[in-house]
Amino acid sequence: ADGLNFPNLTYRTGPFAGTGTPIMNGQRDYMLMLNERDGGIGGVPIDYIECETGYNTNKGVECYEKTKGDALVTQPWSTGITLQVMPRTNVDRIPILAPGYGFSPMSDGNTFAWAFNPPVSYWDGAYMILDYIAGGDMSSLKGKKIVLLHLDHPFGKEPIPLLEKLAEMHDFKLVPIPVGLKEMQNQSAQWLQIRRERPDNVVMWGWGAMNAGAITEAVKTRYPMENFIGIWWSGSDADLQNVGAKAKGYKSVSFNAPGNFPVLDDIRTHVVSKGNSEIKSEADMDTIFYQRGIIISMILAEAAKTAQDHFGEKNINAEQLRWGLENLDITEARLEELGMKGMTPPLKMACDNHTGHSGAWMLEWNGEEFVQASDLLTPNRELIKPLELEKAADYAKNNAPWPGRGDLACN
Amino acid sequence: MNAIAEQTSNSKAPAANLQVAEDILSINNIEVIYDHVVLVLKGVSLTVPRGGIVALLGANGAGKTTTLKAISNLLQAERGEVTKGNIEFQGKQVQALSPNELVRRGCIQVMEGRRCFGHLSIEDNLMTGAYTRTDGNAEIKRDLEMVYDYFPRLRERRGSQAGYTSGGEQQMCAVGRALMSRPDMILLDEPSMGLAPQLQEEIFEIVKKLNKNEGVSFLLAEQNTNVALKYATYGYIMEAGRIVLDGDAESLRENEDVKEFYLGVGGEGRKSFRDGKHYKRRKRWLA
Amino acid sequence: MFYRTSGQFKTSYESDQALFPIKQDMVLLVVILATMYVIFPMFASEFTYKALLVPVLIYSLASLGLNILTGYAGQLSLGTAGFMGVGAYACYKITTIFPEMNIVIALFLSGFFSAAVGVAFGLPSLRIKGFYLAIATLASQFFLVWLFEKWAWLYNYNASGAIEVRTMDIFGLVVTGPNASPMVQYYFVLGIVSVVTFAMINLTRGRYGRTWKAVRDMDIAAELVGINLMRAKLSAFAVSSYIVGIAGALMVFFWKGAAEPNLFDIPMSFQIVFIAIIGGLGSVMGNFLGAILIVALPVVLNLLPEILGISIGSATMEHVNVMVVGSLIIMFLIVEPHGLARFWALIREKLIIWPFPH
Amino acid sequence: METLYTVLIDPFVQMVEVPDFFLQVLWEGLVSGVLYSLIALGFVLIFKSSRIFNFAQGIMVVFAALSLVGLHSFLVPYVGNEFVAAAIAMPLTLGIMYALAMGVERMVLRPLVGQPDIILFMATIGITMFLIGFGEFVFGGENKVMITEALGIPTGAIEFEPFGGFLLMEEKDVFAVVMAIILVISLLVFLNKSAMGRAIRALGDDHTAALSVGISLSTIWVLVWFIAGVIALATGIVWGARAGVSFALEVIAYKALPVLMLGGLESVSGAIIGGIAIGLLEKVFEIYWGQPLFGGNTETWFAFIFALIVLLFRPQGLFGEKIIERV
Amino acid sequence: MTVMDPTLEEVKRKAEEREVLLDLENVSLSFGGVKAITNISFNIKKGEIRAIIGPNGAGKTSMLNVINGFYQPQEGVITFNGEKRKSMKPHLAVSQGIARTFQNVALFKGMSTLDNIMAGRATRMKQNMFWQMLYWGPAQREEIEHRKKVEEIIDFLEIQHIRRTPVGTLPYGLQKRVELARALAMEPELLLLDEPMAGMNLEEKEDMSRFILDVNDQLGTTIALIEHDMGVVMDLSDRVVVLDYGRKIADGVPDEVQSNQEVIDAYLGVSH
Ligand SMILES: Nc1ncnc2c1ncn2[C@@H]1O[C@H](COP(=O)(O)OP(=O)(O)OP(=O)(O)O)[C@@H](O)[C@H]1O
Ligand SMILES: Nc1ncnc2c1ncn2[C@@H]1O[C@H](COP(=O)(O)OP(=O)(O)OP(=O)(O)O)[C@@H](O)[C@H]1O
Ligand SMILES: [Mg+2]
Ligand SMILES: [Mg+2]
Repeated sequence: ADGLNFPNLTYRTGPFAGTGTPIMNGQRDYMLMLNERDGGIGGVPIDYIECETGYNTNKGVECYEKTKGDALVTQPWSTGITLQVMPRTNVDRIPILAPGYGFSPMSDGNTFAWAFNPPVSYWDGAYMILDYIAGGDMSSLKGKKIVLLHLDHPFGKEPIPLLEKLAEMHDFKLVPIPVGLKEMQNQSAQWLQIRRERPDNVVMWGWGAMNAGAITEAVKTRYPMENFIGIWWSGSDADLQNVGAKAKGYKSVSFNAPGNFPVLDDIRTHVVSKGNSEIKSEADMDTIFYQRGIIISMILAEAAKTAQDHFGEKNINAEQLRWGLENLDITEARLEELGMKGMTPPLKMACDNHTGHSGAWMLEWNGEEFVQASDLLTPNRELIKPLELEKAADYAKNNAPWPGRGDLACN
Repeated sequence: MNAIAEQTSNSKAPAANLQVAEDILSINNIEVIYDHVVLVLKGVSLTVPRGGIVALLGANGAGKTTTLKAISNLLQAERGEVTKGNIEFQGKQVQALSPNELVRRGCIQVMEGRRCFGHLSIEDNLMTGAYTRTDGNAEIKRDLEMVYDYFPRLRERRGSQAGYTSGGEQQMCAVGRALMSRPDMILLDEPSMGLAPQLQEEIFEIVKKLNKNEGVSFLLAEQNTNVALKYATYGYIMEAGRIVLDGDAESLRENEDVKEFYLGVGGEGRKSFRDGKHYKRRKRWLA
Repeated sequence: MFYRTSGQFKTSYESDQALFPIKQDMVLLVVILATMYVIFPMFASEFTYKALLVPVLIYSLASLGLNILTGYAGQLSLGTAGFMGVGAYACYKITTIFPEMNIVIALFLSGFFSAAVGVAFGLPSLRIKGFYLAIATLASQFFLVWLFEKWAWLYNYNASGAIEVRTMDIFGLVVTGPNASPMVQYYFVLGIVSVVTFAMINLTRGRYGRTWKAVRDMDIAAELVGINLMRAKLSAFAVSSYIVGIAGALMVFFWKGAAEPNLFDIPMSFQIVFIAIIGGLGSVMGNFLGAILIVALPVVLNLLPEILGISIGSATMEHVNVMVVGSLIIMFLIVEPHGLARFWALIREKLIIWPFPH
Repeated sequence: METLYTVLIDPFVQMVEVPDFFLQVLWEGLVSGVLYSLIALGFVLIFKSSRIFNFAQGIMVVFAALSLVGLHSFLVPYVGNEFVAAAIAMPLTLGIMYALAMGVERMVLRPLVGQPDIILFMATIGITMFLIGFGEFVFGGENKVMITEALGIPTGAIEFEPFGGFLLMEEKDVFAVVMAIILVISLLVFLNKSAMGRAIRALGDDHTAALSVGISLSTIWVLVWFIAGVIALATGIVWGARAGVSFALEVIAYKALPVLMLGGLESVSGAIIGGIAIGLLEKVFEIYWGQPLFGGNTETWFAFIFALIVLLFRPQGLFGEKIIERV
Repeated sequence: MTVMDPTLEEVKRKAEEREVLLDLENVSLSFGGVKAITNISFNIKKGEIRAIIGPNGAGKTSMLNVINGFYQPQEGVITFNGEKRKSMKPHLAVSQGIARTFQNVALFKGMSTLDNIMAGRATRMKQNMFWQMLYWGPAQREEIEHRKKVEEIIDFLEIQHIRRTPVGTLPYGLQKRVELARALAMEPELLLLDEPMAGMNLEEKEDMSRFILDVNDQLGTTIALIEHDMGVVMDLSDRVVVLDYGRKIADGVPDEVQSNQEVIDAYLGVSH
């Protein structure tokens, strides 16, 4: 193709469609807006291609194979698909962009040269949530009991290593409670256990229908909502609609803050009002997940721009985009230019930092919508990084011979 | 016996006597194919006069069951279909009807091999026969009693699950079930199979009684030629999917071949089964 | 005319029992094998290998395994994917514990593990029948997936909770891992599938096949003609799970390269049941036809709008796709409930009598 | 030693020491069980009448609930009143379920009369796929909120304070339990006391023989699938009220399977008793044994394994029809 | 016990001439409330054709089921070939030399005639799975050796033309014949036939009678036969036992049984 080929492995169908659709809409609309408003990136139009996976790993791999032809990037949108395509991207030389998901050690760019998960990883998220609970002083967690209510799935188990380490360091009790994929709708056993354990806080690593189920049960069990905090995927407006006002006080950590940003107006004029968006009504633009989709597309577009500027070439290739991602630097000023000031924190990546770890805010459900409830939280990198390096090394060992950075120069 | 004989002599061979209204059932030249490839019936025609008992005789695999199923429209479930010819019941074409509609119109089949509802009790089995009836519970109860009178053994076992009853009991149940629908015409497929000798006769006595008292017509496929021809008014003999011989019961009984091959009475009377020989006999008709 | 069988007389039981007593069938087989071994590799692209050829072969193999159990021995199983998982995890553990072991040996060894698990879960079949058994096999399905999830030793305590295939080679030729060439993997899979298929054709037409079919058609009668039901059923479970296990290992090692426990969940079991049934229960060839249909159809349907130059939203496309596949399945069942294999047999019969019907 | 204690003694100590909690566990188990039973009921009805193992029951639940919610939200702007809209949407949804029953009978069942069980089973999976695609196409994949209030279902909670603790019962759960009991009783009466009921049971034994005595397959199948549709709607409402309406609900169909195994595939009373038994046991096991011993989430398999063990002793489930073995 | 005719002496004398193959002593069997067999004793001698007759539901089929171990009688002793039998799995009866056919044809419907008969030899085939997979060497030799035996039976029963037909689509009469073939393939010492001629016309019954007699004569197989056609029973059998309501009401040579008043009342009806 003649444009910048950005395929996206979407899931607008299947049991997780509720979570996927608004994000995909945001991603798509931003890309379309760039095409309409600026004629693409640096004058080169964007070929934004969706391939539907239904969150099914098989279909995902098929989509990867199908779209990888002249793709500059692959966005697998599921931990399962990410895992499967990761080794191949080394061979196919296509960067993976897995914003806010994938696995935390991906941050180590020297091992995972082709994988990126900006702007924060799950371990960052776990740290920030605890940090928030502790009010900035981790030692105050001593003696507390914290439940991790998580999907019984690699995604849900992702924060456990870090949380265990923190529990040991700060002497609080961690109780992981798994929720099976088939139990998402009926979590009474889990919440009975929570009632029995009487934890000080519940941290949720939920996905799709699990979130709504958990929040409903929490309301029913009369668990104090203000002590209930979810990861960013557990903070979709749609999940809370079911209980509405009763969930007031529920929190979710998020790398995008809600609001009415100038970029939204551009999208409204260039895409939505022309009837090119797939959203049902304009109100959908006010949701956290839609806006998160915009952020994600923005990161990709900025990386492409970085590469174009650096290589002085408009029609970049996948390898150049990889460079762009690795050297991405979205400053406060740049955000302002983009009309996204305050929508997401500034982000800077590096060779040994494929995540950026830019931090996040705590959002709170006020009964009708999410509002920002904290200043920017940031993860403690000194603590997390060694763990990342350790697990990255494990991965490389298990998948020997793992190419690592190989012939790719840093910078 | 005499009454039937008289009736027979009055109505001549149906082929000669083309009064359609007289025939409750007439089949014209039907062809049946199973599985899109197996041609089983190769042009079969027969008629059953109103109030008649017609026997359909023939060796195993001749196509008797297939003929009956073609009439009652039960072929579809076995991937068979009528590809040629037509079937008229009460003067109306019925190929397109669903089996239950046919029952409603008064034609019911007793299938070969018993086919009772194994998990239902004997009584419930009988009651399913009355499914299409609309003439009230009292009537149905009365008929139930009638069936029990015909088959006292069934009364004894009325509460047992049919699946656990003996072969003969199931056979009685299947016949009784058909009677419960108060039909105008019954297609009986090997009703006497597996019944004790005295019951075999009894079944035919019941047929005769129903025929006489209620005017029910019968088409029966039967192996027990002796008995069948004793009670039937008219008979057809089938071989390999064709009708090879027909005539009224009397004349069939006198036919040399029928005598030899179906009745077992050669020139010198009944011969012992011990004397059967190993040679392929040739029939005098062409199949 | 050209498919005439008359004139091909058999003078000995040996020739009557030969694999392909009819000459035309033999020719057909040669054509198929030539296509698979020579023609496809000449034209296939990487996408064709990865999305069509290799998956079709692997699914065929899994379906063949299921067919032994369901089509031949009459025991409906909805837990195939779980047993594939056992095979895959076993192979993973074997290759990590004995890194030097040849992958072929590891593959065939891992089959024994799934066979053992299969037999264990097959034990209830001695008492439980029909749909009860089918649901009971789901128990194995749920339990196994739960186990893959919980038992960290199985996936070497990987942070990702998934098993990942490292690069392995046979005599210097890289066969697994991201660097393996799809064509090499294709040949490898094709080789194994051919061998197993050959063995199964023989097994199913001999004593074991007859015993299984007898149990399927009427187990009481089978018992009364002297067949030991326990041995018949358990041997079917063992052979079936063995093949299914190999298919699972092949799937992970030669196709996907990594697997999380969920891969082996119910949807895949159902997909394999579909293949077996659409292909034809009680037939070996049917599995391949079924796999071609069930695996390739959605892929092709997905490509269709692109080829036709229509632009539909990916989600709408997927909805339509699912609807079409669902309807096609029903349609196939209606047109030929005995599956594509039977369909082929009918065509053959028509060809034999062609051009003079009846 | 310590394990032995956790297995054999500790659970019971806990049950006695915290009785209010134990009661809550039992209540939650009962409610889950009833919810499972509702899905199982749909299965049973169809199986009884046709030996079809209707895998589509799960998606029918989703489809019914989506239709109701979808129609409702479509109607609200026109009639302007939540309650009136619900009152119109309800019969319309029933109409849709009837149309679905007709469609299934016409397009799927009728052409497949007399085919082996497994073929029909597969066909229902085909139906499932079709309905998933169709449902998402029409209603979209997003989560929706069940119109609990507009339907007049109570949403409050009843609180007790037994043994100085507290026991909480949601009114909508109580509603679900009562509704399930009413459904089961009416079904039992219908099946055992009416000629239609007898015909339904006959059909299950032998399609062809049933045809031969004049039972109309089409009529009965449409009726049965319609009733199953009604049950699906009822199920969809109560499940939807708990967890919202989305396609993820479809997986709850799996939870009905062990109930069927335990209760017996053809038994209406088995469905309800089996459901409650499984609901209770599974919950108690998970809370008192599963979580301390296996790290939880045993509910995914406990019911299956339990039912499997029962089947070893009674191969047709507790109340199922005995498999007739005679030669 | 009930029959105290003078002919009993004669029967006993005849009985002594032949060895007893199967002996039942005071066997009783009931299902819940239904008493299918009540306290029955009789025996079958080597080489004879023994008929079992009686009205429907008398317990004839149940009797065969007891003999080949499908039902376990609650009471009574069964001795086969001089060995007392305790509880037994049905498939073992075959290896002891008892084969049977069924009242409701119990063939393997999806299999061809040839395969059905070959299945009857399943217990005699020994080659392991490995050779079977190769279908070569010992496995092939074994297969062919058994095929020869089976072909003999096929020739014997004149069913060559349906060798490859799936039995499910065969007409009833042929199915019965295939069933007999399958039973013969087991090379039994005692062959139990449950209404082998039901649903056959005269010609076919004659053929079938011939086959039964030939099996009896040529192979020396002992036969127990249930049949409702009195002609067949009287002509073929050496001795007849009559059951009614699970009890034995007569036992003796055909002529003797035929004229027994109790038998006439319970079973034959007046017309015979
Ligand atoms: N479902 C079927 N598929 C293919 N062929 C069939 C099928 N049913 C019957 N046939 C064939 O049709 C022919 C006629 O069978 P049919 O059952 O009508 O015979 P019949 O005269 O009733 O024999 P019988 O006296 O044994 O009952 C037989 O050759 C049989 O093999
Ligand atoms: N498994 C069983 N469970 C319950 N009752 C049974 C069972 N088997 C047989 N019976 C009953 O025992 C009695 C004898 O049955 P059996 O089949 O032996 O009769 P039969 O003499 O063979 O009759 P027929 O000549 O009609 O075949 C019957 O009343 C039958 O209902
Ligand atoms: Mg017939
Ligand atoms: Mg009997």
